[in-house]
Amino acid sequence: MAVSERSAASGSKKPAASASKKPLAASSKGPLGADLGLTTEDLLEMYRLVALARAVDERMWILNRAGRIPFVISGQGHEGAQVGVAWALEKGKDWVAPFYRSIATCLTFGMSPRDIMTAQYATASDPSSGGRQMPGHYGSHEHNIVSVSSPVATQLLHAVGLALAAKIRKTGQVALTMMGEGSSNQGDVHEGLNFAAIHKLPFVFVVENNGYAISVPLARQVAGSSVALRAAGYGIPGVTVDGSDVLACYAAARTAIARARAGEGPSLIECKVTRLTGHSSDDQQTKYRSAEELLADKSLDPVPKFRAQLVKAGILTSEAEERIGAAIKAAVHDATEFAEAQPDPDPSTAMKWVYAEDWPSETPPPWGFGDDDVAPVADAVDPSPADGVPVAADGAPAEAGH
Amino acid sequence: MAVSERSAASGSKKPAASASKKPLAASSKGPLGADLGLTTEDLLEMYRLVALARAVDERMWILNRAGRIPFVISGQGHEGAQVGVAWALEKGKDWVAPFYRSIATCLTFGMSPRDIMTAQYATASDPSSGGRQMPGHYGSHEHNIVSVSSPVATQLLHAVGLALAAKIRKTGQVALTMMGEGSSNQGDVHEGLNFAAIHKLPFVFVVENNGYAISVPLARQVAGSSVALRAAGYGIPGVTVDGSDVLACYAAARTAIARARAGEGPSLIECKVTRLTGHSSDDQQTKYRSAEELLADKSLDPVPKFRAQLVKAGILTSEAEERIGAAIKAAVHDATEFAEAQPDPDPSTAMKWVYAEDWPSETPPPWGFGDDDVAPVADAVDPSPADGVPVAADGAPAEAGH
Amino acid sequence: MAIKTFIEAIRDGIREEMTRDENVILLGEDVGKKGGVFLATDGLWAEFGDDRVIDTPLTESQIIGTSIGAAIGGLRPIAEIQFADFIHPAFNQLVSEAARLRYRSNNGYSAPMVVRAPYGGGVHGALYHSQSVEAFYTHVPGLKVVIPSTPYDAKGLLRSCIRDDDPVLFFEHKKMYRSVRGDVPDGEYTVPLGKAQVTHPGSQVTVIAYGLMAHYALEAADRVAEDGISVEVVDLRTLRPLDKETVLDSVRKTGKCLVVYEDNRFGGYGAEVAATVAEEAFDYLDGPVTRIAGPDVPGVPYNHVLEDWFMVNPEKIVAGIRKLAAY
Amino acid sequence: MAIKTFIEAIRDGIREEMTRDENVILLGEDVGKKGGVFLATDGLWAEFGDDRVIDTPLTESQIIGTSIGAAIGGLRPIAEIQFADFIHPAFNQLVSEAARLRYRSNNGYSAPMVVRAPYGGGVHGALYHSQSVEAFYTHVPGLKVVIPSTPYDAKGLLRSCIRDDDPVLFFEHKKMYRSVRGDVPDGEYTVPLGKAQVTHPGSQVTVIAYGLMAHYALEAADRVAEDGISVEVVDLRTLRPLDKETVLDSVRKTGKCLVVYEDNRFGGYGAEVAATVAEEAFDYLDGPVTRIAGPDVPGVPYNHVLEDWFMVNPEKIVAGIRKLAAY
Ligand SMILES: Cc1ncc(C[n+]2csc(CCOP(=O)(O)OP(=O)(O)O)c2C)c(N)n1
Ligand SMILES: Cc1ncc(C[n+]2csc(CCOP(=O)(O)OP(=O)(O)O)c2C)c(N)n1
Ligand SMILES: [Mg+2]
Ligand SMILES: [Mg+2]
Repeated sequence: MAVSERSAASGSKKPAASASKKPLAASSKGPLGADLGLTTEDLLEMYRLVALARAVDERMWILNRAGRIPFVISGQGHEGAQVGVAWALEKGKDWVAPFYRSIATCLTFGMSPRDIMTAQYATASDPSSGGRQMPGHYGSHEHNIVSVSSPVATQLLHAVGLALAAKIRKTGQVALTMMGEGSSNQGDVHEGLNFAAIHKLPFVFVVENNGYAISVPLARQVAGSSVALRAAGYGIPGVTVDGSDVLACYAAARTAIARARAGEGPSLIECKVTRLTGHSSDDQQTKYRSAEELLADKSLDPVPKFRAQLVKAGILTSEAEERIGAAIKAAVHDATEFAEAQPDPDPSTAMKWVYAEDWPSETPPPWGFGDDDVAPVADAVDPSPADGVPVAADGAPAEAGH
Repeated sequence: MAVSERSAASGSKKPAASASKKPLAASSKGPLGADLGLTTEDLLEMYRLVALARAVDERMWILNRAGRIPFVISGQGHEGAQVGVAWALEKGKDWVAPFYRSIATCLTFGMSPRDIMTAQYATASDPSSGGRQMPGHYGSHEHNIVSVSSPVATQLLHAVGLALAAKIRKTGQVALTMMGEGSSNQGDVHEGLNFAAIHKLPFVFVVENNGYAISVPLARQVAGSSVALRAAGYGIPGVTVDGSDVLACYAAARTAIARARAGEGPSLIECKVTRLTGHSSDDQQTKYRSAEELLADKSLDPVPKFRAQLVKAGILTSEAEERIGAAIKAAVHDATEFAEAQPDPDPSTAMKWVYAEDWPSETPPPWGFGDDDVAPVADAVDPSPADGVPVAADGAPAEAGH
Repeated sequence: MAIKTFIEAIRDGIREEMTRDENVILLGEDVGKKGGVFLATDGLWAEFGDDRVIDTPLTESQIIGTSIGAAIGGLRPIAEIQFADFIHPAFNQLVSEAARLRYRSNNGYSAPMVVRAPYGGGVHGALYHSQSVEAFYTHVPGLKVVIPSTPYDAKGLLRSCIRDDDPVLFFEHKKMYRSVRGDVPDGEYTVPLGKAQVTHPGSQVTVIAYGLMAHYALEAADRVAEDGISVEVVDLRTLRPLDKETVLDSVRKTGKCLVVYEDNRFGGYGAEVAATVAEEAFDYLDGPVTRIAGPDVPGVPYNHVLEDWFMVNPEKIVAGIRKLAAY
Repeated sequence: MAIKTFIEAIRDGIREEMTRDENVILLGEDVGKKGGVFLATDGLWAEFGDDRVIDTPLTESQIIGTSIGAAIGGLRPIAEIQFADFIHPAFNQLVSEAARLRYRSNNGYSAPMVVRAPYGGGVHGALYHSQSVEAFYTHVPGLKVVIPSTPYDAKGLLRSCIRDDDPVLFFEHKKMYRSVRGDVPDGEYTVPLGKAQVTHPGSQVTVIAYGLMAHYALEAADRVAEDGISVEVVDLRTLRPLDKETVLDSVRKTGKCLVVYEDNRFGGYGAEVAATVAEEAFDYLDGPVTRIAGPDVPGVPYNHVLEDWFMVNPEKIVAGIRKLAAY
């Protein structure tokens, strides 16, 4: 297990009482995962989620290149950490505040491939935002997945607030959030960790450290180069885990979640992952990452690694692999077909849900909603050259980051 | 020397090269301060500054009670740390970005008692702000003391920026900032320490930890209860010092400044001090601090402690004490008389220095500056009861904090 | 019915709502043992305990961000920002997060919470303890902004805010805390959001104001009444959503409109009110929609000479009314 | 003289100023090796090196706060905020610190610095990559705000901003980066701050706009010219200090004024322009000062159907002009 403990709080190393229904292992011998209380079914389902997330993600890129969806932000390379961590939560009870790479997290926590895919297409039925947000901004009230926004790191405080509510209302819930290592430098992270630690809130902070914040490498992002080390400054445990090791991530999360649920306070888990794609479909990473580095990073891909581990342990039989593969293929196909066929949002809904109620003085613009004759809504606003200063229809920047 | 090193960066313990002209001691034997390169004259001057800051401060409270100045925010209890730290800087060369308790810092770094006192009276001649800011918001371009504002912790980033400029422009300057322990929880502190550490900037962060942020005690402010411990998370040295031990504070600052000047990067110094007064003249600290605690804290008063230390070492002779005491008394008297006699700002200057130039479209209000007939400026705006809803002249809140 | 100060009405409102609904919690700097630097929450920590009255660290973004999360988790947080001037570090959490959560999630999530903050000048608070910050937030769809001017309204509106399903900013003029008194009934009344009030009927000039300026406007109306100028004062109470109907009805009747606000004039909240009136009541106007507002300097200066120069007061409003009436 | 895109003109302006003055530095997220996510600073890191082109961590408050300190220390920082939407975490540093430093120190200190940020919608950027944020800063005395609309102005104004002794926010409409081209002379020309420009003379309706809307206004003016409506377009270029003279001169001539902005209507920058015109040109007005602006929802929605609904475009401006002209 590639967990290197850098615990600062003494309480963090004693075996934590588990509130989950999964059995705790008595020893570290026995079949794979048994020491962690994971059954063969658990492992196969975890594998399915890792592979499903990858398959959905790869399909997104294909659809992007085919011109079906204009933007992709990817979780490739992060799936192992995401499934490992999310598996340790209680689905339907605990809270997760994810970020834009959290496809595998969301799938593990209850969202479906259709949910993910309708977000890419921004359909009216997209459960994350009804087509209002860019792809990657997932969320589901049904599944206790907090709505993602774009400004990084803000969600940490929301998760801390959820943990505060859980503590005050005695619900037994844990709130977990994740973000990149670059994002962890935002002031909100400092303020949130401090508050959560003071009040021993049931909160877990997961950093998915892929070594880059868009183009800026770890050494220029994180002084000291370890986010986990910062935990000690708040008197809470901080550990670094190999993020391509699904079970190591699960183990670290399980410990942190048990600690949180037991009222012992928050923990920080830094999962070292790799970003197998550009930052987003707008990014050319070869400009700042060498070919050798990109090649070397492929060895950190969690999908083949987890597969090999399960095959070696005799858990992922070729029969099982075939079955799972076929199911994933069908699910991705179904999700794509479904999303393709879903209608766009109706512009007449555009002013809904600014507030809980409609306010008479919050009036629509003079052009209404395109359904009256106040002014026509242009179908496609492609202004032709004006005064020798052309504004092209393809004004969208080639390099618009996320 | 009560310096407990909690260094995380390996470079921090080697004897740092000093760029200052003060001699480095060869050994720790010999007369008091000799191991730190401090002469008898140095020590007497440091004592004068500590005692002067206290005397000015005490006068402020007297003036407040006498109704001469409406508001006091005090540095009592912090003076030892402030003089010890500031003494290690190169006056007239280095930068300091102080906070509202920094009277002793400002005096050490070149401001005069008149400068401090005109700020209390908000006279036109007040060098800090020309009477525009509340007392406590010191600043002097002449002395490289950055203008204090009210939102806490913002100045840390300014000091980091000054350190960046010093590095890029190769000026050899060091930038030092200080604030309370409560303030150190602001997001800006995290962002600034991270940036300064990444770029190994010549920057020193001093926390004057007095155990309270207004009424909120350390345990509810700082998770882990040590600000110094947080330094390790950025890979920089963090030390805790007895803030009532002037020479310990000097030693810690000297080490940090030498390190900074040598290009080895920032350091954090946490000085444990005590707040001998209420948070400000608007605060009733007996509401949240017990009588015993307040009594016990008197033993941490740096002024008698430093005095006793110097007397015992034979440095502060009764002759010297008398001489210094008389000079301080005269200086405080002079500053008070001076400030009392200084005129208020002229309202016709009120729109000056919004920008470097006056802009024609940035127009004065219809009432001009009180010198024309557009509309009379009320001398004292004490509206009488309107519609049964009196707005009293003494509407100023009794408990307005700072 | 009892006479209460402005701050007592606010304190009572908080206490009664906390008693009514155990999900209402209070958090902020020094709100606990100390009861807040203005004592707005005095006694509540003793009454409701550590869990429901939380002394936070000195971190405003955390106060707001945590409140958003707590609201998602089923609580009804009342966050106190010690001075409105110190709400700025929380700007991102308020504008990017609290305001947009419902819209961006297509009604999947919302953040019902109240942010209370003392604002305003005239108390020797200088640049950083005197600010009016409403213009930054009234511009943001998804936020509601309330500024009461009487103890009655303060309590009734605060109740409505706490029960509201969206984030509301509730700004309290600190100069009014102890100087303004008024009748407050005993029962569990509320004052609805989004409704302005005509506090002084008149026929020749409409003066639109809120907060402390609503008092000064009344006083100015009384003074010019002696000269035979009949002023109608509209106290907005809720700044967003703006009660356009009451405002426009009044201006259409009087034909003249003076907008008064304490904040810096350029781009202040009153600019929106003036622009709306100028556009939607154009045919009724017998004079320019005029603004009396704070001068365009970066904050109220400290020295009393400069502060007096800065502050809008009844005399300055009187001058504005006279000029407009004579138009 | 050469034809340049909007973004090329900006890049050239930065490069030439960095060459002229070694105190000019550049800092922001991904501005180095990558050259910025829009490539506005492409090549500059290679040219000026690590010390003068700094890839900062992902921390906007630090970017601004450090720039303030660096400016005090004698540098002239150009800070890039990757998207205007992400300037919010730096709100406190901008409003409390950069804007007030000179005033609060009675001219002891100042913070000469330029904050560049791409703003605006119509590029499928959704709520958080489309915002117009100018209203938050034009309200703040001590800050200057510039929004150019042509490559010529962009370069000339950027030069003036870098040489200016006060903090300036310089917002660049991201949809214009590659789609707008224009003549840019070779020499070291500047365009002065605080001066609007009449970009299309006319006699019947004044349209006031800036940024992308300045282009759309021109296009709308051309279209209604076919119907015989003569429109004068004023491109503000500097939003603060506002060039009231040029604006009022035009409106006093045409008697009608349409203010166009892309941001949410309520409390947007155009409210100030409209209120100023309505007050100061009242006697000349033959119709209400009218605003065409973004709808009041919390950000531009992503789906193209919703985004098209949100965005002000030439047709919507045309409708506004026609209505006003017929008044
Ligand atoms: C406050 C804020 N600033 C800038 C951005 C633009 N941005 C989006 S993702 C990103 C890099 C994030 O890096 P990291 O946190 O390491 O996560 P990763 O993308 O590597 O998973 C940046 C700069 C943003 N979304 N929010
Ligand atoms: C951003 C901000 N929030 C709140 C305040 C109000 N305030 C002023 S000082 C203070 C407490 C500061 O405590 P600490 O940092 O420990 O310094 P101390 O006063 O104890 O020296 C508070 C809450 C402020 N000035 N700025
Ligand atoms: Mg990363
Ligand atoms: Mg303190």
